[in-house]
This record gives sequence, structure tokens and C-alpha cells, in this order.
Amino acid sequence: MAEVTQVMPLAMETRQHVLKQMMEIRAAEERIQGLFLENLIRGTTHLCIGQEACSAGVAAILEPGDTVTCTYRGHGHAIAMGMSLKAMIAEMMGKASGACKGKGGSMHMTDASLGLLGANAIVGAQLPIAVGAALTAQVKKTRSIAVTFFGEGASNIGAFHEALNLAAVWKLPVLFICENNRYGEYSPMHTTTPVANIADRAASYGMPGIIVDGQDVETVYHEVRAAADRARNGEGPVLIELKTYRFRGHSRTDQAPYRPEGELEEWLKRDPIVILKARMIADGQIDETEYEELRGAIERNIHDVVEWAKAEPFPALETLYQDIYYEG
Amino acid sequence: MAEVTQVMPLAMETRQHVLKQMMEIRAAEERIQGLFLENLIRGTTHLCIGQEACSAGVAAILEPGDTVTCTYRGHGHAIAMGMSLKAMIAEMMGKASGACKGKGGSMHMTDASLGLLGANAIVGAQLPIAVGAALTAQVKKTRSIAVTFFGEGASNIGAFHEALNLAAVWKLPVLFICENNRYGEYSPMHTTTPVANIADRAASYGMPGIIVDGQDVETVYHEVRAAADRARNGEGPVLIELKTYRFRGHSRTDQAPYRPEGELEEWLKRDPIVILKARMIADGQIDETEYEELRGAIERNIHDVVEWAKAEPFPALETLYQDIYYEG
Amino acid sequence: MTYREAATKALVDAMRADENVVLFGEDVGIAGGVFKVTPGLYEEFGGSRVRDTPISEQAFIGAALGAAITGLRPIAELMFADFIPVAMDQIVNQIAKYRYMSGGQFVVPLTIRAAQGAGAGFGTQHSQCAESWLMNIPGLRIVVPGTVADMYGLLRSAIEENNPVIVLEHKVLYNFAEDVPDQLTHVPIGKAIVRRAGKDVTVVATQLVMQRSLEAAEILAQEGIDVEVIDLRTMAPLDEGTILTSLAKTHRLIVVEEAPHAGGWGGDIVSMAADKGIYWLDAPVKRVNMGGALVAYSPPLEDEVVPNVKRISQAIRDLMSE
Amino acid sequence: MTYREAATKALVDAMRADENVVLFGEDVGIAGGVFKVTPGLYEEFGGSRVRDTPISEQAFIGAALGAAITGLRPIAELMFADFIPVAMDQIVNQIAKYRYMSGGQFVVPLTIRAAQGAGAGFGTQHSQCAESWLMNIPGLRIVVPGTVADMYGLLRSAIEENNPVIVLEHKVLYNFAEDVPDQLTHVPIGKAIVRRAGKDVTVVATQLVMQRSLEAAEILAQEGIDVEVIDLRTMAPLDEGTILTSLAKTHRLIVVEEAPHAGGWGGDIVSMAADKGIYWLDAPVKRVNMGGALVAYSPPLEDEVVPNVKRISQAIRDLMSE
Ligand SMILES: Cc1ncc(C[n+]2csc(CCOP(=O)(O)OP(=O)(O)O)c2C)c(N)n1
Ligand SMILES: Cc1ncc(C[n+]2csc(CCOP(=O)(O)OP(=O)(O)O)c2C)c(N)n1
Ligand SMILES: [Mg+2]
Ligand SMILES: [Mg+2]
Repeated sequence: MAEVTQVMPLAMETRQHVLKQMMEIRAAEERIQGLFLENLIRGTTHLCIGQEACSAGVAAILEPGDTVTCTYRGHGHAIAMGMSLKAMIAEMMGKASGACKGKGGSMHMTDASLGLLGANAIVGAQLPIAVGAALTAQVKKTRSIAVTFFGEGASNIGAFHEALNLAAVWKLPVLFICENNRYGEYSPMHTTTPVANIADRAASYGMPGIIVDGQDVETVYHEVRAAADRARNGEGPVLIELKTYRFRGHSRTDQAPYRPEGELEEWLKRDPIVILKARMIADGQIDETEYEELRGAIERNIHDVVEWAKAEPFPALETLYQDIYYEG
Repeated sequence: MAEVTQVMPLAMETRQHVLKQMMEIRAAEERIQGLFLENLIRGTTHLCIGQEACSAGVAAILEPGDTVTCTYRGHGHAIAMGMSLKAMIAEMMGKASGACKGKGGSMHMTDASLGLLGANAIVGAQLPIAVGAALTAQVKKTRSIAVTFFGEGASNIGAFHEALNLAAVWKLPVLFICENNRYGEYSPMHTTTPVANIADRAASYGMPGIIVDGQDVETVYHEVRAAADRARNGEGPVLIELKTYRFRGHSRTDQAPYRPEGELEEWLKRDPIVILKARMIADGQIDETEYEELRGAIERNIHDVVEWAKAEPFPALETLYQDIYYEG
Repeated sequence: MTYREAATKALVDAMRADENVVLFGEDVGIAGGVFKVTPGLYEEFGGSRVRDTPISEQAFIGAALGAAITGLRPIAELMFADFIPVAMDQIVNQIAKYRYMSGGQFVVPLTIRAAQGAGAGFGTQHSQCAESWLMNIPGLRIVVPGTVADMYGLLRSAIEENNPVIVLEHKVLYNFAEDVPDQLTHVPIGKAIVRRAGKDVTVVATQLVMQRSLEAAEILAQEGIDVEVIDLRTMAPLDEGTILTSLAKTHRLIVVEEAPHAGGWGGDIVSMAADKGIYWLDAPVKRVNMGGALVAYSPPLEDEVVPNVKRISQAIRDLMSE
Repeated sequence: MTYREAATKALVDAMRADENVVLFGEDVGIAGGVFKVTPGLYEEFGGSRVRDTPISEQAFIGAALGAAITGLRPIAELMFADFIPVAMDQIVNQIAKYRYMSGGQFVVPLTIRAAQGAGAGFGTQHSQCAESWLMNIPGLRIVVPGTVADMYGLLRSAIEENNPVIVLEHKVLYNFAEDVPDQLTHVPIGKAIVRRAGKDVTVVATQLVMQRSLEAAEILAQEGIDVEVIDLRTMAPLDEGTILTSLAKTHRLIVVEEAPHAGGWGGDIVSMAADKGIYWLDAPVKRVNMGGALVAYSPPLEDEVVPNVKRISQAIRDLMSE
């Protein structure tokens, strides 16, 4: 188990909250992969196992009115933002009671009521959309911010460049959060990206770029919160690179043969759940029994949700032709 | 007249060559604007008056097999690469004997036989095309390089970002030459671009970025040649920022009301032709009489070319349907 | 009033009527726009609502979507319609699909303006018409004003529409002037109009070639051919009723497009007629368009490629003698 | 042999036949491609000719153009056809127009491969067909292989073609297996083919819905309806002759498209028939397609949106009773 590194500790309630969220994300992703293999989820899934601290840490600093756009690897962000597991699992199974009435699926988790403005399946496309959400905040003078998540591979696409530049020129309250998990599909970062850190690219936009340990939810919380306060105060966007790792393949049944020997094992030692749990145990905020109880409860809940979702009806065929235009 | 600054002097023949080219470009652009106002050129023109050292200095270091892509502001590059004035003027007048049979016009000066792979009217689109020309050089192991010209405004578009990144990842022999003339259409650089120098953006691609005095053709020559040698030797692309200024408006009849008081006057003191001429006079390589004779000869030649072009026939209507596909 | 002035007035009136309307694009602010459609807006509405953008079409078109789903009513100007492909992913995969993919969670009230068409000498990459590139994308509305009053009325309706609307303005019409009522009104999206009633043949057209079809109709009237000219006004959704009603009367149909033939929007008009109006058709259905050509710069070539009065009249004569 | 294996074999044979052929795209090299069409190519032809790219579609599609006009014969893989809009400017304004704008100075021998179509559960942004977005762009050739032998033969022809060719592979057909001759041959671009001869009605279709139309034809044969099925194979240029010859015989036409109705390629087929074949038409011309819908993720919705055997057969029955 990981040695106890220490950073400025979060309040116990916050720690309990983010620990539970990370555990929920982990358990949900495990079950989702199972549903995919059982053919109850069609097409594809992109798991964020190993990256839970990014979702939980960032979501914990958001305030009502803040918005998020993210990617197909977006289940963690949805759970961390409070999307109901029922709406999420039903959506992945294409059920009428899904978050998007079954129209979106695994790659498009969306809940406008929570400010989750959509997970996107086109690499980089969510960045300009977040810039627009931040424009609304600036024009309407709310103190809201727009957060957009993307991978290190996405930093090579044109939309990334244009979005960061426009946000900088207009000094918009956007946090560009790169979850650098080392791979874009099957390609290691160094084969596609001639810089060591994505954060280094912030200089091209006269914007701060910071590098954060994406496995340490407490560090993520503190760093992102500071950037958010800055943005709320009208000081403009920040590019935040969360160094992280995906413990599973890119999608579907990818076994990640492209990983160098031993790399995964090294990263498994930095499991974000284990890291926080260790600190909480050291601080007497949880013990193994309580932890196991919590995990059991989470797994039972997911099991119940899945059974419920299985029994839910598919959408009626006429819904194919609905929601294309707003009528009226 | 400008005081004589000195850099490593070019050979007298080279100086004479680039001086004559800059004078030809200047005179041609003046005449082209006239033809536009006389309605003998339709649509638009984008003059490079003031930026002649960029075209002449870069073209002078090119070798057979090298290629260039540039922009609608491409008359200077075409002349510097040796395009016949007849083919160029006839093209702008839409005549059958034009470089592109009248199909391209002012924004699309192209001469494949010279390696001039096309002036582009879509901002940024020429950069990826140059990357492809460099790919051919690398795959076929020629020592050729691909040069692409663009403005500082173009450095905000996605194609710029993707092209530099791809060239860097593949270590391709491309020179990305930014003619920073301070304005994109009517917008001063600082209103659209949150960095002081476009060359600073090279860091995002792990590529050298250098800043060069674009008004000094000898400096342009030396710096670009060094970067070219590096690229020919397989050491990869370079981003070169030529600090320059357009003495005229963006296009057509733009009077550039957006210029700050006195800015143009300051830059007129750094006229690239005057700067080189001063050095050559100081070194006894030309005197005022010879200079005036040369200018007279150039202007007479352009006058003759224009008269010839006026008399040239327009293309036959059936050519509208030709050159869309290669037959065979 | 000119078509350009009508566009400006529509923007001003819309921004006065609703403070959530914002406008941005390259040089639309301080400079008043490359086509001079937005002079004075920056001064009246300020730099928060009227913004110049960098040359970043993907970013600001995507930003229009993000702004639209969070409470603004953005108008993004793309300058030349030929630049639509530069921002195509945001239009095709995002703007058009955002409501659908979310199961109806979003309303997307945004307007994209662009100037299209040949005739101004801008060459192959600055003279295209974009509607035919976009019609296979459910989720978009597309309007193509062809008169001064429509420029005003369709733009006002577009800005107030609670769905994404692409407004394609014809650059050759910007200086086109017409007398208009003091009270310009909204023009409904999705309704075509009969610009000239006639009994012999139905011509369906838009914008510049619609104006030319009206000229051709006057010439043919002298020859005893009574042409009905329908201005589509909206490309998506198509108004089938107006066309079928006309066809039931004339039994002959010609579509005049400013577009290459293959994949041109005329195909939809004809296929609709060949399905719902087949028994009325007395003659082959013709399409007058750019054929297989692109717009070339050379003046005589550019003047020839877009259907002109001569080509349109001849096509109608030929059809009448079928 | 499967459709996927045929694609792989075409690539291998082409690269062996001409050292100027290079291949690049995201993960096409070491990983062998997201759709596993390129395994072994990197090993056989090396990293100079087979390259993985960053996620930079504009850059590598533009690079394909630059390489094509300087002596290579590039094949760029765009993975999902839904990503075509991301590189749309390079395709529409550059690749398609480069030869024309230069007055014929360039030859542009490049191939862009992309996987299209619904049925795999990838949702709204990963299930579209792209041909109808590209048909209004003179300068491009577009092929849509619908059988294993065509996948091989059209891809070989595309790579050898001295013009830009967009090869749209249907992702649901990748595992589709057929017996093929030991000697696979090139299939000419621009020629449609009658897949099933019949005398009562002509069905024009492509790819997955073409295969389904063949199934529908077998069912209808029992009911005494003799269906002729034409596989277009190439969308640009269209082979009008094969369709007209069939129409002259059957007097009835149905177009089956995997595309939304508005702006779908079927419009071109019908407008061609309503012009050159109008006097043969005994009944309304029908189009079976996605109507106004987009592809939704939910399995029953996705299975319904693309014309299936049931919808196709019913449309033919209805037409025969006209
Ligand atoms: C424009 C576009 N190009 C390619 C793809 C295919 N694709 C999906 S995910 C992916 C890798 C993205 O890598 P990264 O940005 O690092 O995010 P990660 O998957 O690692 O979270 C690619 C290439 C896509 N969806 N969109
Ligand atoms: C994609 C695209 N967007 C916008 C335009 C319109 N436009 C033409 S030139 C220009 C300014 C370019 O500025 P810069 O890159 O600095 O080049 P310069 O004109 O100063 O040489 C713009 C915005 C275009 N042609 N293409
Ligand atoms: Mg990654
Ligand atoms: Mg500039």
C-alpha cells in the first residue's frame, strides 16, 4: 500500500465525499465494462479507472452555475457532478429513462440541470463550447466558470489551439483541464506530441499553465480551486495539466499491449483511492472495516441500479424523430 | 534616408539580384493597384509593399526542388521565385496566358515549374500543404525543403497548430515563415494574439523559433539560410518570424484608418529597399544614377508587360469545364 | 434601402429588442465588418456584446454553441460562406446535434451569418454557395434571402428562432436596392413565396438567380410564355406546398441553382416533385446550374458559370417546346 | 474473405506495386488501425511509408495534398467518416480545387479512407454516411464499396486514380464475408452494376442498404415482384446509363439511401430520372432513407433508423400497387 504522502488536508467531510465519489466511479466503471461484455451496452465504453481523482477533485470545487464539457471518457465527471447512477446506467443501456432518453449513450453523458453541458465524441470539440459558456458568464457578469476536460492527445488538434487563444484574448473564465493519461488511443504521448508537458503550451496564449499530480485528489482540489478563484475574479483562463494514468485500455476490449513492461504496475502504486484512503486512515477518519462497508454499500447500490435499468423500457421508435428541433 | 546599419554583407551579385527583385516587386505592386482601380483587375488585391525583403531574402536561399506555399498576399513571393511578370499580370487580368490560365487570379499565383505550389486564399491552409511537400522530400530522401509563408494573424488558426506539430513530430524539412506585419485585416495583432512574438509559439512544438528583422534583406537571407541548412540536414522544422510592416492597407481600397498616428511614418524609415540601397551606395556598389536607371528600366518593363497583357485574349468559355479532373 | 442596409437594420433592431443577443466575428466590431454590414454596432452596443475575434472559426463558432445553451442568443459572422468548411465539425457534429444527443435537454438559439455566391471576382475559394453542403444535416435551419425585405425579415426571424439558423447572404446583392415599407416585418422561416404568378411553367430559384429568373420571365412574357417564379427563401425546412400548388397549375418545372449540378439542392426539389407531383408533370424536369464547373476568377468565366438571364430564358424556351 | 481483409489486401498490393504509395492516419501503423484494416503494413513497409499521426486531421489531410502534388501517392485514413468535417476545408477548398485553381498545373493522386455508417452502436457522432456532404464538390471522386470484391477493386482503382478519391468503407460490412475469385481485380470508378436483374421495379442503393435491398428482392420474388437492384458503387461521377437502361425496362424507381432525406444523394438520382427518363416513369419515384432523423444510440432506435429489409420491401410493395 502507498506510503502516506501529505499535502494540506481537506476537511474531513470533503475527504469523505471525494473518497466515496472515487469509489463510486471505480465501481461503476467496473460494472459498466461488465455490461459491455454482456452486450447490454452496445458500441463502446471508455473507462476512467485510475483517473478518478481528476473528476472528483475538480467537481468538488464547482459552484452552482458553473459548467463542464468533457469527453467520451466522461462517466467519472458525470458521477462527480452528481448525475444519478440510474440516469447514467439507463443511458448506456439505451433506455428511455436514460439521461439523454437513450439517444446519447456511453460517450454523451449530459445533464444540463447540473451544468454538465455534454460529453463529446469528437476530440477537441468540447473546448470551444466551454469558451462559449464562459462568454455567457462574462457577458452576464455572473461569477461562474466553465471547465473543460480533455486528454493530452487532444492538445494536438486545432480546436484546442483556437479555444485557448480565444479564451485568453477575451480573458474568459475557463479552466482548460488536461487529463494527461500518457496515451491517445494506442499512441504514447511522445510519438505524437513534441513537448514534455501539455502545460508548457499555455505560454503560446500568455496564460498560466500548471502541472498537478492527478492521482492526489487533495492536490487537485487545491490547485484547481486557486485557478477557479482567479477566473471568477476576471483574471482569465488557466491551463491545468493533471498527470494521471488510465489503468485500463483505451476502449472496448483494448488490452493495452503498447504499454512498456512494468509501467502499469508502477502507476497502480499511485491509485488515487488508495492514496486518500491511506491518509484518512492515518488521520483516523476511516478504518478498514468502515471502508469495506462503504465499498459493499456502493457495489450493492450499483447492482440494484443495473437490475432496475435492465427492466426499464427502450424508447418508443417515434422518439427517433423527436428532439431534433425545438418546437416553438 | 536610413542610416547605414551593417550586417554580414552579401556578395555584390546577390545584393544586386535582391535589390532588383525588391524594386520589381514594389513597382509591380504599385501598378497592380492601379490596374485594380482601373477595373482591369477584378475582385481584390493584397499588396506586399513594405514586405519585399521577406520575399526576396527567402527566395534567394532556395535551391531547385525546394517548394513554397504562400498566401493571397503572394505577388512578391511569385516574383522573387522567378515567375514571369507576363504570366502574373495576365493572370490577375484573367487572361488565357496567365499563370493559371486566368482561373486563379490575384490570390492564387502558382507556378509548379518553379516549386511555387500555390498561393492560398484560406488563412492557414497552406501550412499543412507545405508539410506534405516536406514529407515527399523526407520519404524520397532529397535534400529539398518546403517553405510556407503566413501572417501573424494566421498563427491563431487551428491549421497552424496542427501543421507545426506534425512537422515537428515527423522532423520534416519545413520552414514556417511568419511575416508579422502587425495587422490581420483591420485588427492589430495585440487584439487577437496574446503573445508578443509569434516565434514564442515554437516552444509548443519543441521547435526553434527565431525572430528576424524582416526589413533587412541581408539578415533575412542569413537567418533563413541557416535554418534551411539545418532542415536539409534532417534536423527538422523551424519557425521564423520576420518582423515587418505593410505600407498599404489590407486589400482593395483599405486606407488603414486603424493605424496609430505616426506608426506608418516610423516604418517608412525602415523601407527594405532604402536600407539595402544605402549599404550598396556606401560600399560603392551602386550610385543614384544607376539606381534611377534600374528603376526606370523596371518600370518600362512593367508598362510593356501591362500593355501586352491588356491585348491578350480571355480564356474560351469551355475552359470553365476543363482542369477539374486530370483525364487519364 | 439596400440589402446590406436591411441586414444592418435587422441586427440593430434585434440587439435593441433583446439584450441577450451578442454578435462576434472577424472585424465585425471596430471596423464594421468586411462587407460593411455591422458599422456602428460596436459603438451602440459596446465591446461586451459586439466582439472582434481572432482568425479562429472553429473556436468562435463553437463558442456560439456554448453561449447559446447557457442563455445568450449569439450571432456569429463567418464572413465568406467558403469558410464554413473550416468550422464544419462544430456545425455538423455539434450545433446541429447538440439538442438531439442530449435527448432534448438544450435549446440552441444561434445564428451564423455568411456571405456567399459568385460575381464579385474573388475566385474559386471565395465565391461558393454553401446551402447544398448543409442540407443533409438535420438540426439546422437554412435561409437564403433574395430581396431587401427578406434580408431584414429572415434575419430577424433567424435571430429569434430557438434553433440554429444559417443565414446565407448573397454578396452580389448587398448593393441591391428596393423600395420597402416603412415597417419592415419578420419573414417566417420555412415558407416559400411566388414572386411572379404564371400559368405555363414553374421556376424554383433563390437569391441572385431568382432575380435573374424574374428578368427572364419578363422577356419570355413578350414571347407569350407565362412563367411562375417561386423564391424558396428557406432551404431547410423546404416548403413543398407552394411548389406543388404551382406544379398542379403549370405542369412544368425548372430549378435554377447557383451551385454545381451534382449534389445541388435542386435534386431535393425534383425528387419531391417526382414523388408527390409525378402525375402533373407533362415534361422532363430541368435543372439550370453550374454543371460540373467551379467558379473561376477570369471575368468572362465567372460571368458565365452562374446561370444568367440568357441561359435561364433559353432553358425555359426549350422546355416549353418539349 | 471478409470486406476488412479485402481492404487490407488492396492496401498491401498497392504498396507493393508502387513505392510512392504511403499510408498515414491515427494508429494505422504499429497498432494496425482502429478498425484493424492495416495490421502488418508498418512491419512490411516500414515507418517511412506507414505512419501514425497525431490527432490532427487538418494537418495530415492537407499533408496528403502536399505530398500528392510533389510525387507521392498518399493514402490518408480518417478513421470515422464523421471526422471528415474536421478536415473539411482541406477537402473542399484545397484538395478538390487545387488542380482547377492552378489552371491544370497539378495532378492530385490521393486517397482518403474513412469508415462510415450506422449499426455499430457508436452514437450520433460516429455513425454517419458522408457521401451526401461531398457530392456538391466538383474535383472529388467518391466510391462506396458494398461487396468484398468491390472493397478490393475500388480501393485499388482509387489508389491508382490520378485524382482525389474519397473511399467510404461501411463499418458494419467489415466482417461481411464472401467467396471471391483467387484473382481479385480492379473495379472501375464511375460504373454502377446490376446486382440482381428484374423487370418490375428498379432499386438503386449502396453498401449496407444495397445488401438489404437484395434480401428484400428475394422475399418479394416469392410474392411475384421481380426487383432489379443496382449498386451504384461510385457516387461521383454517377453512372447514369446503367440506371436509365434499367428504368426503360421497369418503369418504376426506388432509391434506398443510408442518409437523412433532405440533401441526400437520392435527389440526384431522381432528378436525373425525372429529366432523362421522365417518359418511362409509370409511377411516383420513391426514396427510402432516414427521413428527418439522426442516428440515435439506443439499439432499437439505431436498428430502425437505417432502412431495413422490412421497410424496403414494404416501400416496393406500395409502389407496385400504385
Ligand atoms: C477529431 C477526432 N479524431 C479522432 C478521434 C478518435 N479518437 C477517439 S479518442 C482518441 C484519443 C484521444 O486521446 P486523448 O485526447 O489523450 O484522450 P484520452 O482518450 O486519453 O482520454 C482518438 C484519436 C475522434 N474521436 N475525434
Ligand atoms: C479561414 C479564413 N478566415 C478568414 C479569412 C479572411 N481573411 C483574409 S486575410 C485575413 C487576415 C490575415 O492576417 P495575417 O495572417 O496577419 O496575414 P496578412 O494579411 O497580414 O498578410 C483574413 C481574416 C480567410 N481568408 N480565411
Ligand atoms: Mg490520453
Ligand atoms: Mg498580418
